[in-house]
Amino acid sequence: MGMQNYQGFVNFLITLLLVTTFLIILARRLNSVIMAVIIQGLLLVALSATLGWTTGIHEMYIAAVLTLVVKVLIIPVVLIKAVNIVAIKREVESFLNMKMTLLFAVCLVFISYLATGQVIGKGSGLLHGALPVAVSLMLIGLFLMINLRFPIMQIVGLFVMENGIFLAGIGTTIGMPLVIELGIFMDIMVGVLIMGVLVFRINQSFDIIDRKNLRNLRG
Amino acid sequence: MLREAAISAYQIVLILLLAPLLTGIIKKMKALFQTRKGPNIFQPYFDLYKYLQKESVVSEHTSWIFRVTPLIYLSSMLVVAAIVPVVVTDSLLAFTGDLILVVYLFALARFFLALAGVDAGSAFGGMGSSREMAVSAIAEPAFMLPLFTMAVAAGTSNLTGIVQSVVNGGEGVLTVAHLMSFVALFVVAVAETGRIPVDNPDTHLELTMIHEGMLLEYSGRNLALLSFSVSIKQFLIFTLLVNIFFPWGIALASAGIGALMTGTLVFILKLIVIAMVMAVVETSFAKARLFKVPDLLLASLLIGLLGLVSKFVFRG
Amino acid sequence: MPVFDELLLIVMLTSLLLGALLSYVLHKKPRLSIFVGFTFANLACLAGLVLGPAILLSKHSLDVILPWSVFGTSLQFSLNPLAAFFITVISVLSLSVSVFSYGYASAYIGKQNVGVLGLFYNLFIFSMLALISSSNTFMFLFFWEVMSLVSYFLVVFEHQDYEVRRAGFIYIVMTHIGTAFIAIAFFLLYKETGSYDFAQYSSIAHNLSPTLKSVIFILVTLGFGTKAGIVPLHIWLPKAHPAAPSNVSALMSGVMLKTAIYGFIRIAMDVLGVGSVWWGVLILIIGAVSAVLGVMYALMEHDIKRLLAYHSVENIGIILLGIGAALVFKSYGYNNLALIGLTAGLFHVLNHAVFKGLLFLGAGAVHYATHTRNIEEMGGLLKRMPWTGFFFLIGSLAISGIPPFNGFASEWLTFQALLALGSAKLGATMNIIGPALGAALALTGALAAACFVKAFGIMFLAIPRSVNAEKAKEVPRTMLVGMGLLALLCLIFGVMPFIVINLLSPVTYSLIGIETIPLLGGYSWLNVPPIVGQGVAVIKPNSISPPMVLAALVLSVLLISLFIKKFAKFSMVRIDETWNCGTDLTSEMEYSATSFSNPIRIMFRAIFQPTRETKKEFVLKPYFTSRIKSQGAIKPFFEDHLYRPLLKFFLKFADKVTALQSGSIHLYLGYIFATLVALLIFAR
Amino acid sequence: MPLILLALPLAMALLCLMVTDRRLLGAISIVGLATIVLTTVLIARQVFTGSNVVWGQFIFIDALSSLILCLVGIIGFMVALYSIGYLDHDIQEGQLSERRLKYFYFSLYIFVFTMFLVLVSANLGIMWVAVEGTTLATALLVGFYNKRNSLEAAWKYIIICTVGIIFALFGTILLHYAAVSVTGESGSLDWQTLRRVARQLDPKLLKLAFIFVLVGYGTKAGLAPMHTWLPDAHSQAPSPISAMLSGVLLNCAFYGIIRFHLIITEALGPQFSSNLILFFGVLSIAVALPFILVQHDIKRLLAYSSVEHMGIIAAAVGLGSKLALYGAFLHMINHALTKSSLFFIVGNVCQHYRTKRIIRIKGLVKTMPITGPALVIGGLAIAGSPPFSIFMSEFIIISSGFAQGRNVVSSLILILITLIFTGVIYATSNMALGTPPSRVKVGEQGNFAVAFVLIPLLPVAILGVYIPAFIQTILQQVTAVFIGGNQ
Repeated sequence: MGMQNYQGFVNFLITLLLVTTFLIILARRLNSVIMAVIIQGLLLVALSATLGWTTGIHEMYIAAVLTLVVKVLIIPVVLIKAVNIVAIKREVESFLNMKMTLLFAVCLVFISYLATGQVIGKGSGLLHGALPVAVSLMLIGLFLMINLRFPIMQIVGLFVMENGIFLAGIGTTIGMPLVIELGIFMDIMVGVLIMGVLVFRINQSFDIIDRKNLRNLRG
Repeated sequence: MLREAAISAYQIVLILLLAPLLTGIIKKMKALFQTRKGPNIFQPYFDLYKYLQKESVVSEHTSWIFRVTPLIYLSSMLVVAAIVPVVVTDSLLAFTGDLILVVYLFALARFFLALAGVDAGSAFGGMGSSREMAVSAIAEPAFMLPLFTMAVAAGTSNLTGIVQSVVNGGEGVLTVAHLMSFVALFVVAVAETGRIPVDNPDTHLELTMIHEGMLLEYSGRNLALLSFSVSIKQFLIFTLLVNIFFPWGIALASAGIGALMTGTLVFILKLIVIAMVMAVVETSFAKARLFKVPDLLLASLLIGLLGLVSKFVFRG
Repeated sequence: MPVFDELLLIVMLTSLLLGALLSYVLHKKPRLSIFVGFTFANLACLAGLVLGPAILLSKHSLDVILPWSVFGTSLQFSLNPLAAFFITVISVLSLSVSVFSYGYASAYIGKQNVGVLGLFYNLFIFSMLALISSSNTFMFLFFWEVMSLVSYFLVVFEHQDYEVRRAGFIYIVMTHIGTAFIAIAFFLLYKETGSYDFAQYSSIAHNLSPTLKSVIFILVTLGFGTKAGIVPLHIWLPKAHPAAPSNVSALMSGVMLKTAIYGFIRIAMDVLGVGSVWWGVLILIIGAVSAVLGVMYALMEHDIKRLLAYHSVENIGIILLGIGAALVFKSYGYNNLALIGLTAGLFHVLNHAVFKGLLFLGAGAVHYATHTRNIEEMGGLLKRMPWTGFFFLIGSLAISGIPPFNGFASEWLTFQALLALGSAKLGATMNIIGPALGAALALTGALAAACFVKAFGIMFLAIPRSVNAEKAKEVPRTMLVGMGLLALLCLIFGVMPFIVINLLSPVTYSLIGIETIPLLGGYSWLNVPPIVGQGVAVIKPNSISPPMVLAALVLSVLLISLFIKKFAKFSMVRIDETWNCGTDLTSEMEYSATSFSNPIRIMFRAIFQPTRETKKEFVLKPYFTSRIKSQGAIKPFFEDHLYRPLLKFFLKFADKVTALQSGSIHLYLGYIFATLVALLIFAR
Repeated sequence: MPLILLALPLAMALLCLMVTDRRLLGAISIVGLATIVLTTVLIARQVFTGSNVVWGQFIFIDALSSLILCLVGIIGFMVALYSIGYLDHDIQEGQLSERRLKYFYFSLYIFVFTMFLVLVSANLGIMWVAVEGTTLATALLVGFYNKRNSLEAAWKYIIICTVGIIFALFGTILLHYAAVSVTGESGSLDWQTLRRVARQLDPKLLKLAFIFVLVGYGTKAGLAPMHTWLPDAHSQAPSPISAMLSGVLLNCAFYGIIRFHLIITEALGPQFSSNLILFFGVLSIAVALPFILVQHDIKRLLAYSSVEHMGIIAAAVGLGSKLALYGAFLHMINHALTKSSLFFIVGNVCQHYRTKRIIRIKGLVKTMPITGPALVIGGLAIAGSPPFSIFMSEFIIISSGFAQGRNVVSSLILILITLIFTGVIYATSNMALGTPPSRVKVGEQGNFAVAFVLIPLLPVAILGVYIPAFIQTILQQVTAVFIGGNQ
């Protein structure tokens, strides 16, 4: 229907998602990371709302609301609480330096385009932009988890990956069936809660050095 | 049948009679080479008689092994004597035994003698046994390899068969292989009979002796039996050496009295030659150190192996 | 008759299982447990002793199919002549050992759980018998592994000792790796035929490609060779045998190693049919190396059971010499000559079982009486344990290949097989290898004799070297009966080898299509067919007549005794001290086992690489030495140069790899990441 | 019926939350799981005697799922029984407070529920949700002791598994995308429908989807090199939970891979996914080897052995012939039984000796007259020696490999298994034999603990020499699932 008209806007939103991901990479303070996470959540809300508007599928609105609740409200709140309780130093610590991190992230984006290039045929419309970005988000999310030190940052990485999935889901097929969508949201929510609990407990029983690395179990 | 039995019995009696004499002859020759007068060549007979007249003293620590050893030693020598062809190609027990049996009967005798050496508990006996078993361990393959070469040529390990095959001028007679095998066996014969440079039969010195150490505790009739057996063993080994490699002149199984007599004569001549060679060797070499002996035997083994190889590779 | 045979087989197997079960159940009452356990074992062995020869004499195989199946393969026992022969061997030895065990096991009461011993002992015999009777590869592997396991438990029976545990571990590892090779060989056969049945295999031999055949041959050589203890795969053997209780060592050495020979013959001669010449040559070389090195290492041992264990390596080598010769002849198509080698090998299988069993039982008896296995602490036992000593002497003579005992008979045949290699028309290489290996066998025999002069002389003769040896007493009667039985067999098989040759007739017929009897002579003879080799007309066939030799020996002994009686002046002997240069003889002055083997250690120093350490304790100055302590050892060549580096490499490698699991979650996520990226790049 | 299956564990979970009394909790859990076992058996009976169980749009149970259902039920039941004694002991030792007991049972039931959901759902999306659910349900169980190491393990467990599972979700989405144009919205994730229409789907997309799913579920199934969470989680969780994780959870995750594998095979032919699965299978066996050889911690050793055995199952599924599949699922049964019993045994041992370090445990046959020998038997069984059942299944798998002519791979598997055998035997024999340390007293951990050491070993021993007809039928039907694509 009106899909074509909004293509440009959607593509813009998708590009912004990628940009926010780079923001997360570049942020050096925990608070700004969380801000970027919130922005990314908001972008997803906007994206699903737009798609709902253009396609006329009402389920997309439900997805938008759920995203708003889970990704913009609950998870950031948990994260902020966790940061407040746990982190003494508010800086982000990574294994690689900034330049290398950026280089890697760019490479990952490149690989994503390469990997998805073959499957996207001509005239795939929305997908054309969404799938590579989704894969990029996932890979970069994972890369963040590998690269950043604090347990909390791993939750952030996971969150970025989730966003990638979400993008892939709505980008490729305008959403999964509703039941599944609900299930996924619940899983994410419970998952983050449990992680929060664990972070809290780890904080209680480990000192700062150990907390960074968590390397007692080996071999 | 009866005739064959008689001929074989003649051979055995010949061995029993001539064995001490051979020892005497070698001693005499050695003495002559060393420009000594030397003992009577019948001295070994006198010795044996003397031993028989003496009381036998046995150590309190010994077991029955010590007492049965002389019996077993002598009887295994007797069985070998019945197998080896001496003046006739055939012998009493030729049908039941072959060169492998001969070697293993020697081993039987040696096994018991070595045990007897240990039995009294004295260090000399143990040392003798230990050295005897060590030397014989290397001597055994060196002893068997030349014999095998001959056996393979004859297609049988039966001694009569081998001797006859050589007499008949079968393949490989008087070739390089044949001579090399002879040399190899000669070296081993020196070791097996306990002669210089491997052992010194005339001394009881701790540093040099091998064989005599085991006999140290024996006396009287036991010593007589053992000395007798030892000279028989020496005689048999020389017989093997002579008859397998140079059997010409030996009487054939079907031969008459005349051939038998010539056979005997030729055999004795050959023995004397061997005795002479042995005496020359003993006078011109010094007793080797115990741990040089393996080198000697190894050399013999290698010569034997070369003989074997040349037999098949060079057809010579 | 077949019904009767079937019944016997079932009785044999079930009574072992019953024995195992009952002796474990009764472990609270050790005496009863021992009695019940070993009685059932004896029962089974008696059944086997009837069954084996019955099948061999009837010349028909026996097939028993039980109503039981797992994934398509039925539980089928099938006894062909070869299997029947091995059943006989196992039964003969197990019978004597089980009789021996009545007395021997009672020594464990109060120390170890004899119920467990009975359990595993019975299962051990069971697994060997079942393995031999298996009709398909699945069952074979199954029982093979059960046998390894059960014997492992027997090895670690006295597991409180660290050395025992270590020995057991090395044993189970080696044997398990060997099994892997066997399994691969079996799977390859399965792939070719789609069947696990041995019966199906024998017809496919000519369809296999030569390469595949050779691969399978190599695999079974390695696999069965590990179990049989060929050099250099033997290292478990001298460790495991001493660790086990002596009755078990007797079985392990006497018959368990033979199951490997059985498997090897089964595959290499029965299934694979005619092979390349180099197969036989390989086996010959392995045999010679094992024989010579086995006996050499044995000479350096002063632990009687380790010594005997090394002799197992030696004797397996001798067996393989016979079988290798047979393989060579078979590949040339000279089946009538292959007969000699095969008969020699199989005969030696039986003989080794008998005399090695006897020797291990003897060692067990001595251990029972003196509580030590170190021969340096024995001495003078012949007076204290006359029967044990006598039997041990017979075993020593037999294992040294000395007539008129059984070792000689089979070694003689082996010699003949090797000589036949020399004189048959096989080309120069074979002709040289044959006699040269004959010389190696001669060396082996002579060294074995040296070793047993040492063992018997130091253990049983002269003055006791320790208090334990001085206090030793003759062992209980059951143990003597067990040993006596075997000693008798040593003599019987040595003097009347035709009994065994006769039994082997159907075996050789099934393997190479020729019966033993017409060629290997009639009664009382051990003949070898004349070889028309190098164009020489053979005048005399090779033959010996052991009964005649024995008769001649006995006759000469009688004659000499008569002679002595007649001519010696003193009929009495005087008992006196040993002459010791005028001092009193004490046990410290005796020649020890170490000094006995010293000349050989020095002569073969290139092989042994002996090391020596001397420590001096002195007062004031080195000139006034108060004590000298000297310690010698030989270098375990294969452990130093093969196994230890291999193990080190493995552990080092494993250590390196375990660094991958370093505990860092970042690294772990990295693995996932890398896997994914790699798959994205490569897998599409 | 399937509804009961799902509702029962949920209800029990809630019930457990309301109870604090130790005895009552135990009783409830036994009764609950007994009922659940009964239900699974009834369902399995229905499936194996006649028809697949279908309920509505979302539930479909065929032979494959009901086999694993039964395993979950049976192992779960044994775990419930074993837990009583085990937890009692922990409480007496002061390791746990009685208050927290109910959370244990609550999580256990949720765990069972999520696994059931994985197995019964006809929809790949729901299946995904359920698999993620298993992670969430067990994460807190892994960290149940609240000690540093167990928290670390739980943390790694949840992070790594969640990451993995996200990839699986992405794969699912890709599949959904590929299918939606063919099947329409409703059937796009229904694996039966997908399998039917598989040939019409875009092969490139399918390949991509499978790669993601393999990495994703592979992480959860413990395939190397994504297995890294496994030794940590298995060694730190309470032993009954380790048994559950090792015995059935891995199978459930692998079940996910199989479902995708079936679809992909239908679409692309057997090469692509089979070879990938085979590769990861063999890799897992190979990776487990060095860790088993130089392992210090007995529970970690068992965990790596799980990696190995999942590798074997995967390799067998990858080989894919009828015989191989038969072997694979026989192996699945065998491994579940053997491994859970081993975790019970080791649970007893570790409680008795108060250590998990192999080197400090000695002379078990003396100190624990039943558990000690059981450890030896279990070790031998898991290492694949007869007369135990794993020997049988490994024999079948490897011989099927040879039968296909894949000599090199099969030989490799055989050799790896052989080497692993040495590691396992080294550890178990060192623990079982020898002279026990003097501080350890002689005695078992109570009748309950001992009984459940032995009960799973019994079928292990029996299956080694005899496979009853009904199991053969079951296995044949499971194998048939792989063959009939278009039914």
